[in-house]
Amino acid sequence: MSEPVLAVRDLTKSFGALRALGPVSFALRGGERLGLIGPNGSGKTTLINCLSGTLRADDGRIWFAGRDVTNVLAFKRARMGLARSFQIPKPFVGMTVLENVLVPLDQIGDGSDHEARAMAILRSVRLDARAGDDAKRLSHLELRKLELARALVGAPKVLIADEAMAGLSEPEIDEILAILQRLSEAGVAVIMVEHIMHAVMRFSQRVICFETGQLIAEGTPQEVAEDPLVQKVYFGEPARH
Amino acid sequence: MNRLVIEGLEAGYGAVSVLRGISIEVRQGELVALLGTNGNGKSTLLNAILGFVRPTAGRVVLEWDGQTIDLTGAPPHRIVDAGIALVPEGRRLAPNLTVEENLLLAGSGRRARRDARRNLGFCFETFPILKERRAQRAATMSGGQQQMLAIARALMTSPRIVLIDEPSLGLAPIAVTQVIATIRSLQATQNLTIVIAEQSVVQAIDISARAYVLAHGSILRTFARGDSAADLDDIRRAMLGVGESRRPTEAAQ
Amino acid sequence: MISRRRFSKIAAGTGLALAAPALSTSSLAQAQPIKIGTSISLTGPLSGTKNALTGYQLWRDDVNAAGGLLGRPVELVTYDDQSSPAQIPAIYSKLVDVDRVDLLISPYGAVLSAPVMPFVKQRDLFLVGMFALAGNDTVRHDKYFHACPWGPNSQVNWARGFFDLARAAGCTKVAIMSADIEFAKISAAGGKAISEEYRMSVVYDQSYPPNQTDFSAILRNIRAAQPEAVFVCSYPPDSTALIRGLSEVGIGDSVKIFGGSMIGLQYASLLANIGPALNGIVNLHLYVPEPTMRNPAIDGFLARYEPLARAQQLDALGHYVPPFCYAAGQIIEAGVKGANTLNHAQISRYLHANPVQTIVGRATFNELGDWTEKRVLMVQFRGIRGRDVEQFRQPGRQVILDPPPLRTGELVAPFGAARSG
Amino acid sequence: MKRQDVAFAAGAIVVLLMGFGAVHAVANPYFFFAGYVIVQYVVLATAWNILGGYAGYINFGPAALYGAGVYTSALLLKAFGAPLVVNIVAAGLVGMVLGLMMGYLTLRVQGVYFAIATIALVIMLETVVHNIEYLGGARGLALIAPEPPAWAVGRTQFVFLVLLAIAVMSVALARWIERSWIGRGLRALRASEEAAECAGVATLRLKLAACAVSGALLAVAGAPYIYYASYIDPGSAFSLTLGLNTIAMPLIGGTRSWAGPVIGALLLASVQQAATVTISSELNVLMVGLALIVFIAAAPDGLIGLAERLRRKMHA
Amino acid sequence: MFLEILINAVATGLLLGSIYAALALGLAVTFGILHIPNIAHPVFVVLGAYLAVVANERGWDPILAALAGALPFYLLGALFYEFYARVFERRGEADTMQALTLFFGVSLVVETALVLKFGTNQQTVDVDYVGQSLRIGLLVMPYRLLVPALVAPVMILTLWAYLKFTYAGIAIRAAAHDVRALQVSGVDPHWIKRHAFGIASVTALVAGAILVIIGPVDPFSGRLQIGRAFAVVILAGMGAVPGTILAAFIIGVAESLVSAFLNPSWSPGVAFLILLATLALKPQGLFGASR
Repeated sequence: MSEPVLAVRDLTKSFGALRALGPVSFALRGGERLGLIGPNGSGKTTLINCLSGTLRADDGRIWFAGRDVTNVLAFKRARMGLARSFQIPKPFVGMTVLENVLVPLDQIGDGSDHEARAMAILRSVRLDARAGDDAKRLSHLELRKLELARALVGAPKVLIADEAMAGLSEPEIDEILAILQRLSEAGVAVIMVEHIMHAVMRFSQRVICFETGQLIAEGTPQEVAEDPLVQKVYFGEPARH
Repeated sequence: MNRLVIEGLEAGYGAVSVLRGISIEVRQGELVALLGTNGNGKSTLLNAILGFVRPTAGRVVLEWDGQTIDLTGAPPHRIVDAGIALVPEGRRLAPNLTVEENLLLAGSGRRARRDARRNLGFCFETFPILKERRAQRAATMSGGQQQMLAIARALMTSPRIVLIDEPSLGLAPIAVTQVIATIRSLQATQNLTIVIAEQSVVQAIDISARAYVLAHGSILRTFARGDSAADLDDIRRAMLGVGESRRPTEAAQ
Repeated sequence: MISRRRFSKIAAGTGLALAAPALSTSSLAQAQPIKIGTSISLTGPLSGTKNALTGYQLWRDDVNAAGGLLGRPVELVTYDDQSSPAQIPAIYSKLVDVDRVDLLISPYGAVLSAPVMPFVKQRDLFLVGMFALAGNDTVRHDKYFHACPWGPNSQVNWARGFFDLARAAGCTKVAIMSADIEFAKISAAGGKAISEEYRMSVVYDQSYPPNQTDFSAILRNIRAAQPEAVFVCSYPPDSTALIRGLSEVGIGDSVKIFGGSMIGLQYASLLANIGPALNGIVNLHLYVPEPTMRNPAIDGFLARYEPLARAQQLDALGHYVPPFCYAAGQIIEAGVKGANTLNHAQISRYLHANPVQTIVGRATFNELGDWTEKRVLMVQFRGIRGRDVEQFRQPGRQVILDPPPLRTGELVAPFGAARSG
Repeated sequence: MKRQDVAFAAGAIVVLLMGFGAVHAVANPYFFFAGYVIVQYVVLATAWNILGGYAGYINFGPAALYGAGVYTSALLLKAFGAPLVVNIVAAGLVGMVLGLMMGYLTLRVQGVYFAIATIALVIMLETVVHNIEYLGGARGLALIAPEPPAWAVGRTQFVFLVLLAIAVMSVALARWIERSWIGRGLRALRASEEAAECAGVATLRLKLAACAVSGALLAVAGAPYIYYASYIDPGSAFSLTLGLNTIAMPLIGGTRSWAGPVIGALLLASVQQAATVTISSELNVLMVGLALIVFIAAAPDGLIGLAERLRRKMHA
Repeated sequence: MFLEILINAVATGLLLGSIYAALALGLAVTFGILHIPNIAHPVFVVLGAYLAVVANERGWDPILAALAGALPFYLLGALFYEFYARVFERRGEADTMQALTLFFGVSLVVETALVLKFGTNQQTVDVDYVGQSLRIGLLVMPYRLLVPALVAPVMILTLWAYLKFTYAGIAIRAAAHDVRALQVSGVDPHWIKRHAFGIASVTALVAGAILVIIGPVDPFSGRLQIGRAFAVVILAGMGAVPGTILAAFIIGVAESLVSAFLNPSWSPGVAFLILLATLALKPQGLFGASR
């Protein structure tokens, strides 16, 4: 077992009187494939936003790559290697696909040839043919890939894939899964937040389930799927008859 | 026969296609459930019926009182006026309006206005809590009360068919029971036609005559009351993605 | 070409000019015209002065009918400056460098002429000034001649008439108010200087934004200061609002004389609009139809202006701007004829040495090109009834109190009594 | 990529040389009076577009910064007789500070609110100038600038050349920003601030930088004005029309690249210069108004966007 | 004397405030409720003022003229929205910059049209109550301000009641927050917004009549009011109709006090200072808790 690359302890976040998250604690090991499930409104998105830094948690701590990043701004976390993709793709419209990938590369620039690196990343997700096109002209699958490509340029230690497969067809899902699989093999820890259950269950080594801001189940995919609490969350009270 | 017919409906958001050829039929007085975990297209289907999402293929047709109304691609207010009401996910109340204003607003449609008084009376009778809090702003009500209001609002439009999207979402268990009971009694006493989208398989199947299981934008299978418990279990496992399964696409074919 | 010019020169020089009208139709039409360039505020906040063009045109028609200048016809080249000083440098450069005009007339007022002054100084060009107070005081250009009778050291002196009247009425305390507009600020500064000179104490001195619509607070503050003279430096929009305020909240019994430098009370539309509320106000003007001012030339001018104004929806009275535009033309005419050349230095030398008779009076220029004699009128509105414009064409409604040689009546004071009277 | 840079640099040098040559070859000074106005518009449009076009923050009060530049320069000239170069630098610094203040506003407000706040800034500054006697208040300030250096032929030619140099530098700066990581970052945050932040873009710093650079250049555009007109007044320095034109030009040309504002400025300014002397000014303003409506309705990406669309259509 | 100045300054401020509220009312609907930054609203006010002037020349009272012109102005506003919607419909979400620029363009066109038709001269109306004042002890209130200041609250209360008690009014308020809520209720949001624009435009007409009673109006008078109107709406908290009155009172009294005790020259900055301070410190406004 390697050291945790990302860990949270007693993280909480409220919006007004509504406690959206926590307190919640968990850890992610380097290179691990973690599935994060839960119905809508269970706090998944709030958790991701707190992790990536676009939301400030009310309480609790976050460690990333051995550092306490609780008070580190989002862009710095991104530069440190905490990458995320968005549930609704947010391409930088008005820029070419290549430029989209150059944006994050710029931020961690070390002087080496950015464009070559960007092209290599685009090739790895098979977007290289569209490098010169405006991002707004991409298909949905291509947008999803662009999201991943953008997240990948910083050679991240952790990738949070927020519903990276929503709206895709089965073959397309397979393509995204393959990309994520390769990443994982390259040592990137992946948190897959997903409603497409068969994909999560297939991909994840470990699954955690959220409900009303709390972590209610944790274990292998099989264990979590069989967990009565999870079943209740998804399917309601057991039948009375 | 009065019924809502959906044929080969395809729809999505921009480049994302969500519904892939859905065909269902709802007859007057029925309570039909749409089952499936999030992201499988339940809400999109309801939104497409109501005109929020523009179908790219297929038809939505209302056959009622001898008339056949093609609702495909019509704007939502026209569809509501034709007699289809939606209790949307997240309820979508006007938070700055009072309970009564929310109800009156829904009763302002061309067809509904005639019966607005009576409908309001009926709503207050069915949901006494709403009468009690008629002057309170919708935003300040509890989740369960808001859900009641959202259902009452749908009733204000003098609907022929009510679509209810995840009524149990985000509610405390006691509120869920209450809401489900209300829906059931509405259907039973008012002979209302109801389509309910749920991921809580158990409750939904418990109250509905027929259930369609949606997976990945297609209908995985149809489930009728009286099907075996083993079948039910099967569906649950499939929905959580750990079944022996049968990837949804294969199963659908 | 040369021979024709020489011929004209000889003709003009030998008194053949008398025969010029006869020649005009044939030879004048063929002669190279003399171009006179200026910019006019046809649009923008100063577009109330756009009737300047009519003044220039009437002069041009007259001079051409009389055989032109130096035997050549006169042609006007004008552009719209949109009342914006930022437009001026390019317009005047275009007039001089592209259109190659022979002579220049300034745009209206100090703001618009300020950018022209360094230009004419640098290029050493002749310029007729229009309405700019102290327009030449900074640049001190020796080829500048003012068409308006502000008089020498005009920044201070031009409103002196008001303070002379105030002193004669025994005022010792003065209130000064001004709009945040160049012209108003300059007059207010002048007013302050004269108050000091006359040992009057300034008990109120404030400016207000140009579009002030409610003067009640200001008027109350003035009333609280109990001044005997109120020197007002306003612009058309606020002049109306201020006078309305006078009727509404009053100014107090201490005030003997009110007004001075209110721009707008020369325009027909405003006068008609305000009507009887004008009574008692003492204000500057440059021409009013009082017996001491009238002569056949100006009467004739105004008679020709009137139908044009009606047709073109210009200021119905035309007392304020157009006569001085005509006079500007007359100054050019006198200079060119007198020097018998278009040479700017010679024209200027001639004008410095000789007085010019214009329809608005005899102008003698000092070294800065200002009239040696101040001839700003202070008039008091009397007996205004209703909102008929015609009454402002009649004598006795705008009684001249100053300067003494033109006086047609005495100050009626205090202000309260003058208003009701 | 490299070749384009060389071409651009060559173009810039040619423009400067042509300007310099014209000053000596063209005797008619009107060319430079009119040219000054056009070049000034190029600077304004380019400066505005750095914030408005690249970052998508609409500064509706460019006149505030321009006016601040005009008055800073006039103040230094009046107080110390400072040379133009010093005034330009000082105006740039003042513009930068005001720009940073505006940048602070972007933390609190966005979209319409930001636009309205910038309008407020114009009125505030104008009110302040009205009440400063030393700057002439509402009366305006007439100053005679010192003699220009001999090589510049004349005063107008001199300020024209200075402004031309500023314009070339502004455009080069805008182009560099656009093509560098800064421009990419700005366009990224225009598309989505959240996604940009999560891609490691320091959005706040970039916004502040864009505000500062845009503000500085807008103010610099105003610095030589007193030398040009010899007279300034609050009405012209904080002119609504100038502000409007500044916004209209990039919109007409296209906001996404440096060439858009330049094309828009050259077009609008030349047409207006011509229109001033040919048709009535009312029609002039009417024309700008209609042009705005037509472009918003029919060509939201400006002439450049229109050209691209046509090209794509022809290829397809 | 100090007391007299103070009392009257406050009274004048309240009168002015009431009038500012009338000016801002239409904006409270279009911008505050519908979130459409209609900076052309003040120009519509000026257009209304010109209509009042024309009617007044034929002997009408400006306020009556405004009431008579309500229908054409309603249609004008509705047409204006239709145009706006058509332009931006195709593109989905309206880009703020483009919307603002569009409205700016419209302002220029309307202003210029007024200049071409009426010239730049100031226009005034001739009514009996101008020039008289109501005097109560130390208090002196010109009817020129008093009449508009009384018309304004009547108009605001009418609109408030309309928004409160009618179906359409309720729908307009609902549009402030969630268009989906309208659609689910069977209401056409497009129709409601067009209707709201029509109403806003009628308030502009009445405000124009008021404006020209207070003082002379020229084609550019609207520009002075842009900032003030936005200041009122933002200070009130977007779309809060009763709050509009209070916010306008605050600005009116602040301007009046600055005018009376500091220097009138500073008063144009007051509204903008309040606006900037609101944006910087409490962007949700005084009554904007609901957002």
